[in-house]
Amino acid sequence: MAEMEPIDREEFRQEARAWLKANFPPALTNVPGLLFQGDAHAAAANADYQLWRQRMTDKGWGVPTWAPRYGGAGLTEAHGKIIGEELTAIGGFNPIRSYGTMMLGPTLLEYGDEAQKLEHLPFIASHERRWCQGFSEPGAGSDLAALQTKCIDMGDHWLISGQKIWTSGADQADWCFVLVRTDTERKQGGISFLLVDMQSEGIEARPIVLISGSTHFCEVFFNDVKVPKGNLVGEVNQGWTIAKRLLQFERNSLSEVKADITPLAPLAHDYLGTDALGRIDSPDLRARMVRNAMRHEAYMATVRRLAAEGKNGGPSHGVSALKNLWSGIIQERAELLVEIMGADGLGWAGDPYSAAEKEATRAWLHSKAFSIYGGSYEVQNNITAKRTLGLPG
Amino acid sequence: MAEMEPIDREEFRQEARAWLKANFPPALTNVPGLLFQGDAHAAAANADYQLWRQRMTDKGWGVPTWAPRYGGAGLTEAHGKIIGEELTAIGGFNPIRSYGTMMLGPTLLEYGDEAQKLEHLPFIASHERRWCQGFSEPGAGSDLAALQTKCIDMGDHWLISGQKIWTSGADQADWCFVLVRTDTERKQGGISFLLVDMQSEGIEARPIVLISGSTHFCEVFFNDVKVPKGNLVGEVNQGWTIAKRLLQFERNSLSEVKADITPLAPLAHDYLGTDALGRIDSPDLRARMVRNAMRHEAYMATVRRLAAEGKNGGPSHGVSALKNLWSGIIQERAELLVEIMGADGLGWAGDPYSAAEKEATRAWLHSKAFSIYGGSYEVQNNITAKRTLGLPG
Amino acid sequence: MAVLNEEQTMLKDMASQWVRDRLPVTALRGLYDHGGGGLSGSDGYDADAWAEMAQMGWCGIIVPEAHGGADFGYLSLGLVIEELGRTLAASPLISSALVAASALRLAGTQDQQARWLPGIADGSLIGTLALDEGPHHAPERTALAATASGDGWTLSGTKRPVQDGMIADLAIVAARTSGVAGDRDGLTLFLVPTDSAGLERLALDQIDARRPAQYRFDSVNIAVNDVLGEVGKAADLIDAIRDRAAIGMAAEMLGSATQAFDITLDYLKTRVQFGAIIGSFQALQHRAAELFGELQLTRSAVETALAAIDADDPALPALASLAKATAGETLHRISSQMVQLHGGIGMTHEHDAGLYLKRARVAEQCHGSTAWHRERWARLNGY
Amino acid sequence: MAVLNEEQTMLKDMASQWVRDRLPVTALRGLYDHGGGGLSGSDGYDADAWAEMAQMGWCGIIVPEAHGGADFGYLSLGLVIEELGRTLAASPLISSALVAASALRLAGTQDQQARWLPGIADGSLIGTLALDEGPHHAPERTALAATASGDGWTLSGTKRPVQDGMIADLAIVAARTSGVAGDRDGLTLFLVPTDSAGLERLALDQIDARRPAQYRFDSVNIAVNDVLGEVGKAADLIDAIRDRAAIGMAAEMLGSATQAFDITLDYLKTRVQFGAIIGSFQALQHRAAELFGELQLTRSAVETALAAIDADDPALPALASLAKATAGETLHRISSQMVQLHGGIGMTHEHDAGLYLKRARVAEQCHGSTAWHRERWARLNGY
Repeated sequence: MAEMEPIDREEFRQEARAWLKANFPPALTNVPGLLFQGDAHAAAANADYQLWRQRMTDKGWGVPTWAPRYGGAGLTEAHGKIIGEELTAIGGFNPIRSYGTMMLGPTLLEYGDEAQKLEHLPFIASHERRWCQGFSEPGAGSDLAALQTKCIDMGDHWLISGQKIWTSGADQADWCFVLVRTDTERKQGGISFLLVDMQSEGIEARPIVLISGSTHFCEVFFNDVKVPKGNLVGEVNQGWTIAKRLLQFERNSLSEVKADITPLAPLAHDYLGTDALGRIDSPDLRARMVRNAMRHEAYMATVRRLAAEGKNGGPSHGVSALKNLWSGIIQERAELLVEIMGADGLGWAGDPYSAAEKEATRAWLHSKAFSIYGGSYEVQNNITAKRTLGLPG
Repeated sequence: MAEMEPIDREEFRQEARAWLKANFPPALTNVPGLLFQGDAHAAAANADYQLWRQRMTDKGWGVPTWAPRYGGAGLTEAHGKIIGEELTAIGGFNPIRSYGTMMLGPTLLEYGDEAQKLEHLPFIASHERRWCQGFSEPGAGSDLAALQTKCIDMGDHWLISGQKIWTSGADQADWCFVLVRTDTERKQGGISFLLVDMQSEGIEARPIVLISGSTHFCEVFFNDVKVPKGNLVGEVNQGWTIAKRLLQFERNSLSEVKADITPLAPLAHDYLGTDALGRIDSPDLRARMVRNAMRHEAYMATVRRLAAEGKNGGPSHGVSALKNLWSGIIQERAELLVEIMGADGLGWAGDPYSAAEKEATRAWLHSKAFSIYGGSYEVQNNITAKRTLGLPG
Repeated sequence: MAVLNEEQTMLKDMASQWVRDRLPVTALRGLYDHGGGGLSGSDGYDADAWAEMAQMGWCGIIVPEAHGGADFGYLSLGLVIEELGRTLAASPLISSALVAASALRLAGTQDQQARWLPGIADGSLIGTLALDEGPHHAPERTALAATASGDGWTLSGTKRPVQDGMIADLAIVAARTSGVAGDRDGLTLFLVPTDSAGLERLALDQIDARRPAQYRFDSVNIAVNDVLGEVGKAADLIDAIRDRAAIGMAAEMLGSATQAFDITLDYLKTRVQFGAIIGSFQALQHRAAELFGELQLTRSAVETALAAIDADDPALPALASLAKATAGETLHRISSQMVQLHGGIGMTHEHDAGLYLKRARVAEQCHGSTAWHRERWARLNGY
Repeated sequence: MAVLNEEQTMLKDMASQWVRDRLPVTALRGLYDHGGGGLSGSDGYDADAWAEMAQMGWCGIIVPEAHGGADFGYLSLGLVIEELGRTLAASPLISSALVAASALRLAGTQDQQARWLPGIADGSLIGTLALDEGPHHAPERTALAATASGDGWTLSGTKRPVQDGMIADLAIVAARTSGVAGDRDGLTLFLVPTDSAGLERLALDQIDARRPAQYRFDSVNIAVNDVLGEVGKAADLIDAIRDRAAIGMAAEMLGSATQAFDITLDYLKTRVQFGAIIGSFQALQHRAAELFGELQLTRSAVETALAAIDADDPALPALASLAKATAGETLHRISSQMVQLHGGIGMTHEHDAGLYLKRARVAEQCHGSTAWHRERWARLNGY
């Protein structure tokens, strides 16, 4: 894809700025988009959000680089980046962003047939269909390829049975992309990739209560669920290859997550006081805060560096190492925040704890998942050792 | 072995105190015994040491629990402990203590025949024969059983050829206990344990210069060295069992090593200054010092606890875990000491650096070996995981 | 394990058995709402189980025989607390039988001891310490005001969190009789029945399903006889009580850490991934080996500190901080690794890992945090 | 790697090649006595190699073109320094071409620049900074006294360690013209030829085989024109020079850490124990993976700081401390693991691991230790 000329870039920026200013509902300014992305009820109930979603759908700017026949605007990545920057500048968010746009969409574009693309992409581009990911199983966590969900070819349809777990938002999803076993003789080579309508008979999604109280993840049970033959993506037994590609899109989207860099220092002065030398009055905790904050800065510099290198065609390996740095730094930060709050960081509910305190407590509990999901800390280290460093075994 | 009655204990303590007072040369008070243990020249040149060695030899108190025919005093361990305590109380040391008393002696007592015991133990008990340990080889470090030193049965003698490494004091030793390969088909099961006179033809010991400047360790080359048949300890191919037992004695003697607990705080105030709140004026370094000092205290408490439990027949597993705690804590402490000294902790030689500074610098460099010798950090963790914790594989 | 005498061994075995039968982790789960917080309306403990504990004499372990106790020492009480910690058993044993009893033993007059200790010893009365006022332990910053009034005192101000505060009958309250927040001089302890007029209690819904409380004192009148120790000179006494409390909490954490480690080790020995028992992966083996080493240090620090109370060791303050900080760090690491090594299932409220994690953070914070005790140890040792 | 332009890529490649050919680790070994210390009588560098470096223009990379340099920026100089760090190449490049040149660029008058910079740029003259007086970096504690005398100044006192002090021709000396040790006010920088009467130099035998020096000033007379910057107001200037020095040292450490990691990784791929290549053991794989992650952070911190000098970024002070502290900790870990993972052979003077370990500790200490820069970063960020 050709780079934009600087002059075109500036012109498009002006155009984007004007359109966004005219169309983004001011009531949504600085409202976190994740709220609607993760909660279908909140999305349905909010008229501003619905208006904004519709406008972006019509404009095709939720997925600006997709072709217009798939609901996109047919623009370059450079255009997309400018739209994103201008959106951020006005405290806005992309109302179309979803598992569908970040993971399934790019995967279908690569592996789907034209019928599948036309059937699904426009509804992803309008955020009218919510997707969930049926990968992990109780016996297949880090070792994803050990999955056992059965899929039998019944001639005119597929019949699937089994249990998935850690399926985000399955209770609210319209469709699910599922990894199933079509060959029990081969491990990776016996997996296929199916698109399943969550309204199909025989599917039950049960929310899991996490230690943070969140019920975002579900168990999904498939009991002799019939799936049309045309819902197979790619070839039979090609599912592992497709899934690996999809997980790459997931990792890329994770590494885009802006690490929260609100400095903890002012909060620490409030909660812990200041000593005669102007320091946070808890030397041991302060030393750990400083260390974490410095690592956080170096991490942010690393994200910027790798982005710049990637743009210049330089090396872009080391995503696994990056994920482990990120999870470690963010988890420690979440713990430090709770530790700064002391006894006030230990509340679950009720007025005696401020909203910020309760949010910090739950965020800390939630952060424990960062080194588990999307490839555990241990699996990422294995990948770094073998793929990036070339160690044997 | 029966416990001593308290009344006997007190009586013996008085007796020991009186004899030591009368016989320990005052000039040796607080002189580190390791000086003579590690350096034959220093030992030979010091008349006080020689006098002290002779008196302890005659008394049999260098190895108090050994039978008198082997040069000991035939006492119980309780007596031995009292002698040790009284010796410490007057700033004295055991002039007989050596690799011979700590490792080979106990091993011969268990596995040697009577002729071997009578031939060697009295000379160990008088510290007239220095022993060294020929175990490791360049290709057999952590994986000791991979050793390749050849040993061929020539009918009336053994013929050995090969190379040993990390042999402490080999250039000063009179004898060496050596692990040799008598069967190339089996790994552990093809190893034998030989006693070798270092004066034998075909032996060359070359000191290795360590990063700390120490030349205590040697490479030892065996070129068709003839060894009498009677110098085999135990059975042919039983060497691995004997060696494991000997290494247990080594580990026990290591865990006896008193960890230096001179507090670093006063020194740190001198080198780094004190802030307005009376704290060592380097918050990050101070936090690490405190953490290390606390771990050190907890470690010392652990040594005392395990000793008390052992005496009461309680569990005594976990030596490998203890070794790793010890090496980690002592290495960090050695680094902290150098860090406290700042630029003055970076000198190698010359008057601009004090003797204490130069000693600290070399001790830090030397400490790097603690997690390598006597079973590396990694090997100890493997042992803890498998033997103590029962993890598989 | 410390070297125990026969009675101590019996006590420990009994506690171990009883806790597993009567207050396993599922009992704690009963105090949780299904969504993960404390059950609404719960008292944060099981009153029937508490009665059984009292029946077994655990509430009187450190109480002198003259006041209905066994005078059996802190090491013995620590053994029981450690066992309770294994299953995260929720009870006011530390607050009452250790902390309140210690306060009365250390500074109570004959009359005060005679009035309160028998009830503590037989479990019919629950005592607690009302010391902290802010999110961080800082006794010298006590601001709750005690003003002389008639021949007694009037207390006004707020305490929070008060451990087991909703079920306590007696609160030992630190107040300021002179000076300003920040002074060590001017602190006084008061024995305050929690049904005193003007004392309002509010339950705190905490992540560990316990129910600490916020106490609001609105001109609560205290008789002159209810001063514990000397007026205005309580700072050292508070330190002595808090040190015992911290050591008790460390004993609980030792039990929790040991059990969390054991559960995790079992999981490592059974869970299969990539065709192998995950405990055969060397990276996990080494992690387990290192945690085992930390547990060794923790046990030594805790048992040494408990024995130091019994021996009236002058090194007690430093040993208390060593025990609390070491246990805090170890439990922090092990409870975090318990979640990590269990993977996704460890993130669910249904699994016990989260319960260990949550209690761990509360215990780390209670009676002086890990950071607080590290700094105290540093000061005591001239750093 | 930062994104480089064509000239920078060429410079880096050239430096990489030259260093490997001309100053491999064996060259450093030549400066060591066989027993492990610095070779007696050595200057701590290779004068011929230095001449070649000068020939290639490296000494003038940040010197303005008007004074014989290339004015090619700190990022470019950092690339060369990083390559030198890979083989532990001993040279006064940081002291002279970075530190002294920076001082003159930042505060030199036209005359001062014209007098000193051309020599620095062509390598015929070696400059250095004489700042520290005690074992720890603490500019505000400077005590070396400068007293006004006639129309100049007289210096008396001691500096130690002065990096490359035995071979330096020009020392930029921090002295106190007023106030007392501890004050930021009252510091002044002087340009002092090292052959000045009254200046006595003593070589220090350091573990890294370099030769820093102790300078003893016994009434050394300085002309009024040799004051660098403003009299009594040098504190900020000293910070600015030291920040550049620290970033240069961090670039060297990045190179050393990268190479130490590469050497160790190679060893992991070849050494066999227990019938397997040791790099196949998962515990070592994970350790390598974690060290690789730390290297990533370090590279980012160093390159960001170098670019910040060139961009005159107001965040430079914090970025300098971030780079120095991050590089310090990473090199500390990697050099220690280099010894550990090589096992016994890594403990011998014959192997290179010890050379990396020793240089690492010197570099960590130089121009503000890791601990010093952490605290500075903390203060700058309000902790």
